[in-house]
Amino acid sequence: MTASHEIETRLREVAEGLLGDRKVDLFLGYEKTTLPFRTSPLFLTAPDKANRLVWNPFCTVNLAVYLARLFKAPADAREAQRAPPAPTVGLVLKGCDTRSVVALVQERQVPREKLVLVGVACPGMADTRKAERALGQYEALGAGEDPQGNVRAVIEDGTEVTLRREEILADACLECRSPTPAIHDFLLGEPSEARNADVARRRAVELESQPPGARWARFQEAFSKCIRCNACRQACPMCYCKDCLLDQARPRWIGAGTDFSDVALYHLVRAFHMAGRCTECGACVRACPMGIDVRLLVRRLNLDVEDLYKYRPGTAIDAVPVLSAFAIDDPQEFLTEP
Amino acid sequence: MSQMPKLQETAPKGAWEPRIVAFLCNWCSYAGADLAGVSRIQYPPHIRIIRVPCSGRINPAFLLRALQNGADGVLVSGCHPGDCHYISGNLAARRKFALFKDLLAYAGIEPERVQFTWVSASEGGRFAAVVEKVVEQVRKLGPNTKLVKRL
Amino acid sequence: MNEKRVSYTDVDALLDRLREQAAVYAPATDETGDVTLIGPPRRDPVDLEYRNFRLSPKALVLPQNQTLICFRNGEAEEPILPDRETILFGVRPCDARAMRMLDKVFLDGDPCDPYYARRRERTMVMAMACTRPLSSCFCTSVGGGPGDAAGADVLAVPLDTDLLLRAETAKGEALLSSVADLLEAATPAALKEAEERIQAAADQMAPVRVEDSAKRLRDAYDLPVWEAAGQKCLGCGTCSYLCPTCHCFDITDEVCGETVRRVRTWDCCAYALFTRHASGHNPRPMPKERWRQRVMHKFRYAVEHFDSLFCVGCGRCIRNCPASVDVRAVLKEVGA
Amino acid sequence: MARNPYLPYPARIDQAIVENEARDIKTFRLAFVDPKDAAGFQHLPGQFAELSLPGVGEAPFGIASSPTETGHLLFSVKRVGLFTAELHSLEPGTPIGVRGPMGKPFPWDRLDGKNMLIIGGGFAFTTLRAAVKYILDPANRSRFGSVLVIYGARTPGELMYKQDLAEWQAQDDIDVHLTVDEPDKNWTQHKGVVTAVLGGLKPSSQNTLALVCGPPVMIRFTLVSLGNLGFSDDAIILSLEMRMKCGIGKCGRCNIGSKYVCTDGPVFTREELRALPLEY
Repeated sequence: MTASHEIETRLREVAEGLLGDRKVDLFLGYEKTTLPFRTSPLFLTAPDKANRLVWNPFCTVNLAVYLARLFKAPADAREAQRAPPAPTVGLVLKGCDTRSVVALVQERQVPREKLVLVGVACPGMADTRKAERALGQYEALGAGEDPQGNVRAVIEDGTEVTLRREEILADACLECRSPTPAIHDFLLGEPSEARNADVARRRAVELESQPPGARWARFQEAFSKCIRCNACRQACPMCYCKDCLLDQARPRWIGAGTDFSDVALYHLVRAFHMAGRCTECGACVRACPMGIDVRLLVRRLNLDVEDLYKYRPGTAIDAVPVLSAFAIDDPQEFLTEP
Repeated sequence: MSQMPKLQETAPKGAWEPRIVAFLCNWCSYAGADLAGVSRIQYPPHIRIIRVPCSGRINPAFLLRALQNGADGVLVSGCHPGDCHYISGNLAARRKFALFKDLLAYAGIEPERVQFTWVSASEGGRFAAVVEKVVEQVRKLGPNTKLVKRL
Repeated sequence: MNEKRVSYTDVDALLDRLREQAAVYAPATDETGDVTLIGPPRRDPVDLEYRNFRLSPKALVLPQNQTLICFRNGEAEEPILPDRETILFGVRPCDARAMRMLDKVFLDGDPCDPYYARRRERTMVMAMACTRPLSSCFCTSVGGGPGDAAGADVLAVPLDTDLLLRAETAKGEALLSSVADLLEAATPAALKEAEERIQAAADQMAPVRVEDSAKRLRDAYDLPVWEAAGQKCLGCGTCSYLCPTCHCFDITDEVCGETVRRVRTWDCCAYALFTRHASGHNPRPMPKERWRQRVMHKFRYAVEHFDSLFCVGCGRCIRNCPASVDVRAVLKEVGA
Repeated sequence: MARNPYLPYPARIDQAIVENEARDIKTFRLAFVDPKDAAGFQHLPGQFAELSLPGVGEAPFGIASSPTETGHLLFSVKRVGLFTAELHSLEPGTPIGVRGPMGKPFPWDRLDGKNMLIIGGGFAFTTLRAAVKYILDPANRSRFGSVLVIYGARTPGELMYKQDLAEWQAQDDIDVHLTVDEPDKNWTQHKGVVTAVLGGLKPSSQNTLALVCGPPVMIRFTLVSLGNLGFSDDAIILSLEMRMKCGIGKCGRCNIGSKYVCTDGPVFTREELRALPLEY
C-alpha cells in the first residue's frame, strides 16, 4: 500500500499541473473540514490552491455525484443558447467512484472527453460513524493516519487512540471487489487487490435463506427508521433524474410521509431503479442520517444482474446498460405457466 | 383521485375473496382475455383488467401502487417473446420483471402476489388457466397486508 | 430552596411514577446502540450516558406526518387530537430551547396552529443540563447554554451521584411535588457542583460570532460564500430534518378509495422543488440560493420576524452533512 | 375555540366562465354553502384565498371580486399545473372549499383621497378588477380622485373581463385604456406594450398611487416608466405571486427575505421590495 501522504503529494502535483496547463477548468477533490473523521469536497479552480487537496482514510464522498449537475442538459433551446460551454473537469476517483463515472458515461449523462479521471488505488475508506462509535463516550478532537494506514485520534482527555483500519472500514469497502479504478487517465498508488470478494454475496445469500416472513421483518426493521429526507437519493451519483418518480405530483406515486407503506414503496422503487446501475459506493448509506443499510435490497439485485445477465455496472464504458439491453433467450423461469 | 380503481367496491360481498389487478398488453394478452370471454371459457371473476399498450410500458411502480391500494395480487401479461407488436417491448420488460420479482421476494413479499406470464391473442384457454392458478395461489396466501396503505 | 435531588439509582423509579400520569419519553439505548428518546409502550431502563440524540425531539410536538383534515365522501372532518399528557425526560437544553422557537411560529402567531398547540400544551419538558458538549456544539453563541432552562419545565443537572432537579415553571413545580416523596432537598454543595459543571461545559465551547448576524447578513446577498457552500450541497435535507428548529412543511392530499387525507409533512428549503411554481418558474433555482435562504432564515429573517435566532447550536447539521459543510464556517465568512 | 385555520369553508362552483380565446383562463363564481360563512368572509381587494379540492390539494388565488359584489366570490384561474387543470375540468355545482381571506389587501387607508393609476397585464388583472369594482361602487367612488386604468394583453382575445371593461369604458368617472401587442382587424384601441401607453398618457404623479400587477417583464419596464414619471417607490404598489401551502405564515415556503408573501403580502410597495432579495 502506498502511504496516504505520498498519494496526497502526487495528487496535488497532478491537480496543479492539470489546472496550470488549462487541461481542466475545475478539479474536484477533498479538503480538510472542521470536524475530524471527515473531509469536504473541494471545487478547485486555481492551481496555486492545489495544496488544499488532501488524501486520507476519510475521503468518502463519491465526487461523481456532482457530474450530472455540472453537465446538466439545458431545459430548452433558449437555455442551451445562454448556457456557458461545458467545463472540463478533473476529479479524484476511487474504484467505486470510477464505476459511477463510467455508468454515467454509459447512460450519456456525462461526456468522457470532458473528464480527466485521476484514479487512486483505494485502500478502503473509514466509516465516520464506525470511527466515532469506536471511541465510545469520547470524541476525537483531531485525527491522523499511521504508516500502516490505521487511524490515530486524539480524544478529549488528550490521549491518543489507534483505530485499526479494518475495524472501521465502511461496509461498502468491506464488500468491495475492485478497489482500483479500472478506467483512468492517471493512477495514483499501487493497485490493490479486493479484500474479500465474497462478502456481498454472503450477506445477500444470508438474507435470501430466510423465510418470507423473516425477510419482511428484516426489511421493516431496517427501513422503519426512515424519515423520508431523500438524502440517499441526493447523495447517489446515479440518481440524476430531472423529475424523480418520487417527486411527481400527477399521479402522486408515493405519499410524502412515513407511513410504512410509503416508506416501503420508496425504497422498493429506488432499489429497483438501482438494479444494474448501483456501483456500490455506499454514498446512500453514508448520507442516511438514520444509519439505515440502504443497500440491503440492491446488494442482492446487483448479484442477480450479474448471475442472470453477466453484467457489472460501470465496468465497461461502451457496454449497453443492462436494462436497456435484452436477448431473445434471456432466462424466464420466473414466469407463471398454467 | 377519481381515476383510481375502487377496489373495495368491486370485491364480492361477504367473505374475503382475492382481488387481482391484471395489466394486459393491448395486442396479445388483452385479446387473449377477450377470446376467453367470447369463447365462454369460465375463469374466476376476481380479476380487474387494466389495458396497457405493451408489457414494456409497465413501470414496476404500477404494480406496487396496485398492492398499496389494496390489491391482493397482480398479474402482468404480454405477448410471447418474438411476437411483440413493438418488436422488443416484451424482451426489455422481461429483464425488469425478472429483477422486480426477485426484489419483492428479498423484501419478504410472497412471490405469488406478483406474477408474470405471456398470453397470445389466440390463447383464451391459457389466459383462463393462468387466472385460475393465480387466484388460487393468492387465495392460499390470504389478504395482502404488507404493502396496503390505510388512511 | 426549590432544588431537589434524586439519586441515579432511583431515576427509573421516578420515571415509573411519572408513567402513571403521562406518556414518558426517556433516554435509553436502542437496537443500534444509540441512546434515543424511547416512549411507551416501552419502559427501558434509563441511560444517561449520552451527548445528544441523533434526532431532535421536535417530532413529538411537530410530527412528521400530521393529518390536517380528512374528507370522507366529500365531507371535511377534523382529526381527533391526542389527549394524553407527555413528559420528555432528558432533552438537552438546546432542544428544549428550540421548542420556544417553534412556539413563536405555531402558537404566538395569528392564527395559532391547533395541532401543534394541542401537543405542546400537553407536553412537559424535563431538560437535562449538558456537561459534555461536542466539538460541534455552539449553544452559548446563540443565546443558550449547557444549563439553559428556556423551554424546560424542569431542569435536571447530572452530578456525581445524584440528579439535581429544579422546577422552572408552575407545571414543573406541580410535577416535582407529585413525586416529592422520591426527592430530597438539594444541599448547597450540590448546587455549587451543578453550577461548576455547567460553567465547565460552557467553557469548552468555542465561540461563534452570531450575535450581530442579522445585521451582517443584511447586505450579504451577493457574497461568494453562498456559491462555495451551495456547490458542495447535495440538497439532501439532512440538515433540516435533524434540525430542532426547522419547521417548514408541505401539505399534500392522499387518496384511498373515497377517503382523502390532507396531511402535512416536513419539508426542506434545500430541495429544488421547495419553491418551484406550477408554471415551472423557480425563485431559488440553484443550491446557492437555497443555502443562502437557509442561513438567512435562521440568522436574519427569524430575528427580523420573531426577534429570535432560529438556531440553538446543537451542531446536528454540522455532524451529519454528507458534504461536511459547517454552518459556523459559513457564518464566519459572512463576518469577514 | 377558534376555527381550525386549515378547515376550508364549503362552497360550490356557481358558474365557470371562459375568459380568453386560448380557453386556458376561466373565472369561477363561488357561492358559500352556509350563508353564515358568506357573511363571515370579509375581504378587501388585493387579498387572496386558498381553494381546496379534496384529493387534489389546495392552491392560492387572488380574489377577483370586490366585497361590494355580495353573494359570491370570483376567482380567475389560468390552467398551468395540477390543481388548475383539475379545477378547469369541474362543472357548475361541484363542491369546492375556500380558506381565507388571506394576506394584506391593497392599502385602502392610504388610497383614500388619492388619484389612482391602475396598470395590469395579462391574466394578472384579477385583484385589479376587484379594486376597480370596489372604487367604482357608488358608496366608495367619492373617496377617490381620478381613476386611470391601463390594461394590456397579447391579443384582444386574451383580455379578461370583457363585459366589465366595456361598461367601464362607457362610464365617465373612470378612464380605461386597453392595449394589445398583436391587434386583430377589429381592434381600434392602443397597440403595443403598456409602458408605451403609459408614456403617451403621461399621468401626473401628483397625489397619485399606482397599483401594478402583471408578468415580471411588464413589471420591470413599468417600474422604470413610473420612476420617470416621478412616482416615488412608496407610491408604487405591487402584488406578488409565490408558491404557497398553508397561507397563514407557518409552512415557511413563500418567504422573500424576511417577508412572508402570505401574511406580509402579497401586496408590497416598491420601497418594501427594494429591501428584499430578488427571489421572486
